[in-house]
Amino acid sequence: MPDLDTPTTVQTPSAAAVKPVPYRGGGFAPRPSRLVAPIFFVLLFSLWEAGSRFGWISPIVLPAPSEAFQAFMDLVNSGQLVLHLEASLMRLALGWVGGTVLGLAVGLAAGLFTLARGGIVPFVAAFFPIPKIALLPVFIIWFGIGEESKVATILFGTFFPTVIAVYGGVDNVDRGLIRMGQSFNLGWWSIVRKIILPGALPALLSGFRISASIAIILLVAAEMIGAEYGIGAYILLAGNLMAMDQLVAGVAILSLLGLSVSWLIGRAEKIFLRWRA
Amino acid sequence: MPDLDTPTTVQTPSAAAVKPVPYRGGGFAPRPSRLVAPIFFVLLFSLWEAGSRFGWISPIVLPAPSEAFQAFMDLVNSGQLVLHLEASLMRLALGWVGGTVLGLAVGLAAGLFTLARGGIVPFVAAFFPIPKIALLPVFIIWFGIGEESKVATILFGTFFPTVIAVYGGVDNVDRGLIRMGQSFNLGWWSIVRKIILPGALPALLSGFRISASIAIILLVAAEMIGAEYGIGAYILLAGNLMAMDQLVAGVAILSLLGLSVSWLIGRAEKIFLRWRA
Amino acid sequence: MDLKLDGISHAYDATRVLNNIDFTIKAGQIICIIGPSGCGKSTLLRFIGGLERPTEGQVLQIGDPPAESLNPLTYIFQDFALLPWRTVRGNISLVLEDHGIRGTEADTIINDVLARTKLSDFGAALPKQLSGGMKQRVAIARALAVKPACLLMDEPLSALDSQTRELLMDDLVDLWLKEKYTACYVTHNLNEAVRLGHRVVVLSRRPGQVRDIVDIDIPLEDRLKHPALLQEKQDYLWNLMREEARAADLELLDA
Amino acid sequence: MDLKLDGISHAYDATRVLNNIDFTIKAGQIICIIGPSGCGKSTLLRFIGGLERPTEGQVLQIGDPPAESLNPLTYIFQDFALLPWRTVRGNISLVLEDHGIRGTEADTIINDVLARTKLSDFGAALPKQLSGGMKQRVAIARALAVKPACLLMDEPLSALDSQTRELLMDDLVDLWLKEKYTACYVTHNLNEAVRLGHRVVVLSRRPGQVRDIVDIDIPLEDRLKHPALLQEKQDYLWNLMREEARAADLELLDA
Amino acid sequence: DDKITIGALRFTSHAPSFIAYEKGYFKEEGLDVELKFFQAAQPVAVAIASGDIDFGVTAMTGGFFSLADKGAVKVIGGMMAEKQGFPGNVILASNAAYDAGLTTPADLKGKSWAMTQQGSSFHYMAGLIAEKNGFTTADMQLKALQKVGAMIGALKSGQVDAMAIVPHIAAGLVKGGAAKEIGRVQNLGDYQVTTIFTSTRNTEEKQDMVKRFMRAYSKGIADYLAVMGDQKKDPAATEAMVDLIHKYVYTDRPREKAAPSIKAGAVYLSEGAALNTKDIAAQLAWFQKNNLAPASLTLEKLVDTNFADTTN
Ligand SMILES: Nc1ncnc2c1ncn2[C@@H]1O[C@H](COP(=O)(O)OP(=O)(O)OP(=O)(O)O)[C@@H](O)[C@H]1O
Ligand SMILES: Nc1ncnc2c1ncn2[C@@H]1O[C@H](COP(=O)(O)OP(=O)(O)OP(=O)(O)O)[C@@H](O)[C@H]1O
Ligand SMILES: [Mg+2]
Ligand SMILES: [Mg+2]
Repeated sequence: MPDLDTPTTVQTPSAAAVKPVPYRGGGFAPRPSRLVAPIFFVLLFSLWEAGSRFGWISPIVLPAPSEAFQAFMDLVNSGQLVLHLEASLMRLALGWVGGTVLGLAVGLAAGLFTLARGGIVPFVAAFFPIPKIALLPVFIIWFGIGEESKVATILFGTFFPTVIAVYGGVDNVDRGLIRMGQSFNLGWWSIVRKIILPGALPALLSGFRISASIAIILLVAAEMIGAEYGIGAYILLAGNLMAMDQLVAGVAILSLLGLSVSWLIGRAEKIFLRWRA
Repeated sequence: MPDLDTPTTVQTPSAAAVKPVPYRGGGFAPRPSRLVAPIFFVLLFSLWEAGSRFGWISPIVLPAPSEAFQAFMDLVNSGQLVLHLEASLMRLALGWVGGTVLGLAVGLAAGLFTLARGGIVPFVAAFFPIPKIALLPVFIIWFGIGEESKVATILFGTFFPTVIAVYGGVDNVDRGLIRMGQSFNLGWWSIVRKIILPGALPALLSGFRISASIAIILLVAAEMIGAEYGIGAYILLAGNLMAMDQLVAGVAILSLLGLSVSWLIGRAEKIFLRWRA
Repeated sequence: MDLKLDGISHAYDATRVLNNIDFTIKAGQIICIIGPSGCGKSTLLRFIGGLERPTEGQVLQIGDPPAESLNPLTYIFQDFALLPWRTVRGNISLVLEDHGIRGTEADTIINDVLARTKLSDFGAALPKQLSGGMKQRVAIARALAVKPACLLMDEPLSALDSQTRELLMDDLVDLWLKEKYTACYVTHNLNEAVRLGHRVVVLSRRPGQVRDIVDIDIPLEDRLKHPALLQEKQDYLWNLMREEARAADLELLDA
Repeated sequence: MDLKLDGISHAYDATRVLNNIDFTIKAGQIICIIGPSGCGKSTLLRFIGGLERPTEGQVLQIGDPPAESLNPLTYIFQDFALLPWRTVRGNISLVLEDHGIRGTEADTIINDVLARTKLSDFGAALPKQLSGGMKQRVAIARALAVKPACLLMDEPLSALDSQTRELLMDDLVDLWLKEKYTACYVTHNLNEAVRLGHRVVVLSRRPGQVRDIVDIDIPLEDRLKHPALLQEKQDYLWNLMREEARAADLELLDA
Repeated sequence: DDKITIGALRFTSHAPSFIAYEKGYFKEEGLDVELKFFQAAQPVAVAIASGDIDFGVTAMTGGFFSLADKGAVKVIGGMMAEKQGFPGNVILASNAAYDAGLTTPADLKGKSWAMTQQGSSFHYMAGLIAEKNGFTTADMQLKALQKVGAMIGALKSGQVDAMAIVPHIAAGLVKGGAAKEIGRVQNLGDYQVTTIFTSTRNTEEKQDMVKRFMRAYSKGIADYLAVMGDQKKDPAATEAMVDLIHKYVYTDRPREKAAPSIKAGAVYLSEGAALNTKDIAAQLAWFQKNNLAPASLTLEKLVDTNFADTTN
């Protein structure tokens, strides 16, 4: 450091080297580009198609995308797609709504009462990680081979993550806001309704995102049990018949279903969480 | 409000009503109690056992916990447990480590480079929600029926959530710290190594927690493919034979496995994230 | 209504936080509580408002609050504590709804407090659209809506930048000149204390004890006209606290 | 080494943030930049340190930085920017490692800067164990370790409570008296500006323009002895800014 | 020696593999055999397609046809067949359905039928029943339940009306009163239930090896038929063979508990691994008609008749 007693400069600007300060910022900010993704997917599919056409990829290993698309169009044209979708969406809706309503109630209890939390949290921790396919035989016995067991599989799958999301969300509501409510003598139920629930809404919505994906993932497992129609049943049949084109088409339908649900929840977030900074 | 011109009180304390200020705080802070959980579980199991003993719960619907425990002890005494665990743990370890290493590399790329992010993020979004059981036939064809396909199932299952956790973690590293690094002329690789990776560690560890649960959940699916030994295979066989006691024992083993892994990661968090406030 | 703190002591588990605090908040007065970081100021304010209970001693209400007061002891928080999902009007109506005040009755009150805090144009804005100073003004409006007998303010200005703080301090003084509200004002900013307080209670570091109670006799409206006198009071307070502040700063937290 | 800001203007997308800023930072001087919230002070400081590039104009280095300076333009940030996973020593060694300084050489430097910032006893502490004031002292020690030719400080005290701020201001003055460092100090606290600045650059609200440049001729060490003079300067600055601050405060953000 | 891998299931019907292995018939032909065990039949065909194993025995399923169509596998001989007088698949009705009048296979029209998966042999058996009795599977409610265990559970609890199952399991169910026998698959006509198959590459590039395999395997079949086909003829030999089979089947049960099941499960196996090509053609046609097999698959593509006799 310059060792001066008074704050003046030693060098006259004219005599000294003048150069801009070196730039050292930028980077470390990758952005989801609108261009890269389409190009990437087009490239991927072209390579895949070419690979199949030229025989680099054996049809046993992977069907050409065009074949999978053909299988999909067959499904559309035969009118089967509607039947499959109808069956699956009904199961998804019933199971997800059921699991969500129960999960909300139980999660809220765990978020508000010490006693409930003590029972619920370890229970959920123990049951959440159990693979639902392992329980299929149990579900068959409990709920039979009709719609009930399929809905139950999805309900079970969505219940636990919803409970976790709800009590996590309640825990994360700013205690300052709750204290504010108390300081204005708001009633208990007012605090829950006007402060805790809206405050937990962001966590709830992202919980819904997760539970919806889980529900879709469980569709295949659920439709293992005596389902005639359903996207999961269609995929299972394709797997049985080693019909890779149909398998890929079915998986693509599930994937699209997942993306649509995720988009819907994104819209809901935009609308209901407008207030977020 | 008292309409006074000078700050003095109108009332003499002796004449006025004296009472403590009303209490209106407390509540809204449920705690995981050390007492409730054990009591709850003991109660649950006793009721269940009693229900089975007295015939309220049919053994077809649910075995008594004691029977499930007996099945577990049979497994231990026959020495089969070790074989099953050995097989499953090997698959879990290989699949999880493979998926994690790949996921780290790909996720880091997505977290650092715009081009990589553009390709990886939509790819992951499209593939993550695909149920792995739907892909089992594909895996068998790609990787055969040996250990490879089982490991691949788990690897696939852990890869995608790891990617998401890693690039999410990198995104959430305080940009202020990165800017600080740049302002001190730290090299690109130094910033990645000394700022971004440690900063993303909390997110990585909670990603590991998720990917480990997924790996355990996928064990059953993975061992659907011609596995002789393995907890998943044991459960599948029990389901096949409708041996509910063995089924419950197997599911309990998975649950314990999940809890152990979660505990391990909790320890790792305690050790590696000591620095967190 | 006066408030009397009667031998208040408190400990969280093994940590003694407050030690035998005694003082009175007289109606129409602003009492400032100052003290170094972590000495228990916020805790004390929570006791005064009945949000928490001290292990020893009690806070007494002497006299009844005015009948029209909906919420005699009303807080204004450092972080504003506005519901981000409600508009400015919605945030104020929140504290009226539970008293059954809705519709035009509520509108009248809301319009009145918005006018008094110069917020009339911002009724429909969401908190995220407001600067920090505006948010705190909304919190003040909300507090006024329930006609408090005593305002309890926990560092209401310390989340604001110093220019906004200056502006809001003027507003608080103006408001007091008009309404003569009672207040207990916690801060560690000595300048705020000498600008706003009729009486300043100085706490020691943890466990907080009353070190001194300083009366400032200059009328609020005249304080800016006597910068030297104020500076003198401020320096007196700073000398009382300097070493404590330094020591508090050097303490290792949960080492 | 002096720094010259040469006709700097900047816009983020459609928002003009800075408008034709010109001034010089002379070696050995502390320049304070003040202005209302959002007027572009932080942006300007990023340009000076080369972390971002303005759309127009440039920042020039006049003369070479001293040879021993490892990082001529060194920041001290409002939020301290310490790596929470490194100890105090580790945080300082971080900025030396990339210059190949390790082992005893590094230890010597670290011990020296810790001593100068009165932190010698805290080398092994983690940031989470330190109070805000201590953390900022660590950030200052880290900055000193690379022997900067100019310190760039972005509201270094505004995250601290006012008592700690007072203490740290004293420390910064003491340090300047010993080392005569060059600094560009951004703040919106006018009191800090008149206590620390040899020269105060006043910016208007967004888009930031230079409204005035005020020299304060009282030597730093004597400033507390002339409270009236300081108050006068501060009042002058406050009068320059009052209306702007009020207007900035009233602005609705991304309505 | 040629190293080969055989995919096997731990079923009594796979006994010839174990016999030929244990008695050294493969060794005699210069084949160094490794047995690889599977939990289900379907993956055996896939494993041949993926090159994991060389030979397998399974039922004709939709997946198998699909792999054959892609040129991955070829049928080279016959194995288990339904033949009058031998134990074979039994058609069971649930007690409730039986009481309600489901007493013969002809009554199955409009009833529900449990099977593992669509395109499985259980599915085909439903097709056989339907065709024989003048209706189609569309007139039945087919319930794919993935696992035999689930099928049994569903039948026991009356959630499905009927199913078909291997004889020794059927015997247990009927004896325990859990279900009623209403017919046998063998009474519906010829049915080549399982076949021996290998990869197309083996049939083209290693014909000699395949031939040697078939010779050894046929010996195993012959031994099995000789002893288990008429178990009363030579009880000592029967017990010895049960011992041999028990090394591989029902290993988790003690011998005395396993023996009855092994004996009861002695189904008919085609002598000399002869293949009923006519029935194979019929099966293929049925699968194709029901969209369970690719239309482009022909019998030539499916079967290589160079390695075993064909009947019919
Ligand atoms: N709920 C609590 N449980 C345990 N300890 C607490 C709790 N609340 C506060 N403390 C501790 O009590 C002491 C006093 O806290 P308090 O917040 O009242 O101090 P303060 O004077 O308001 O400090 P500051 O100036 O930082 O706002 C601190 O040491 C704090 O860590
Ligand atoms: N990276 C960015 N992209 C877009 N706009 C930005 C960016 N950084 C800052 N701005 C905008 O530029 C303006 C100036 O920001 P800046 O942070 O420089 O102001 P400031 O004077 O430091 O404010 P404060 O006093 O609040 O710290 C603000 O309106 C801000 O919203
Ligand atoms: Mg406080
Ligand atoms: Mg700034």
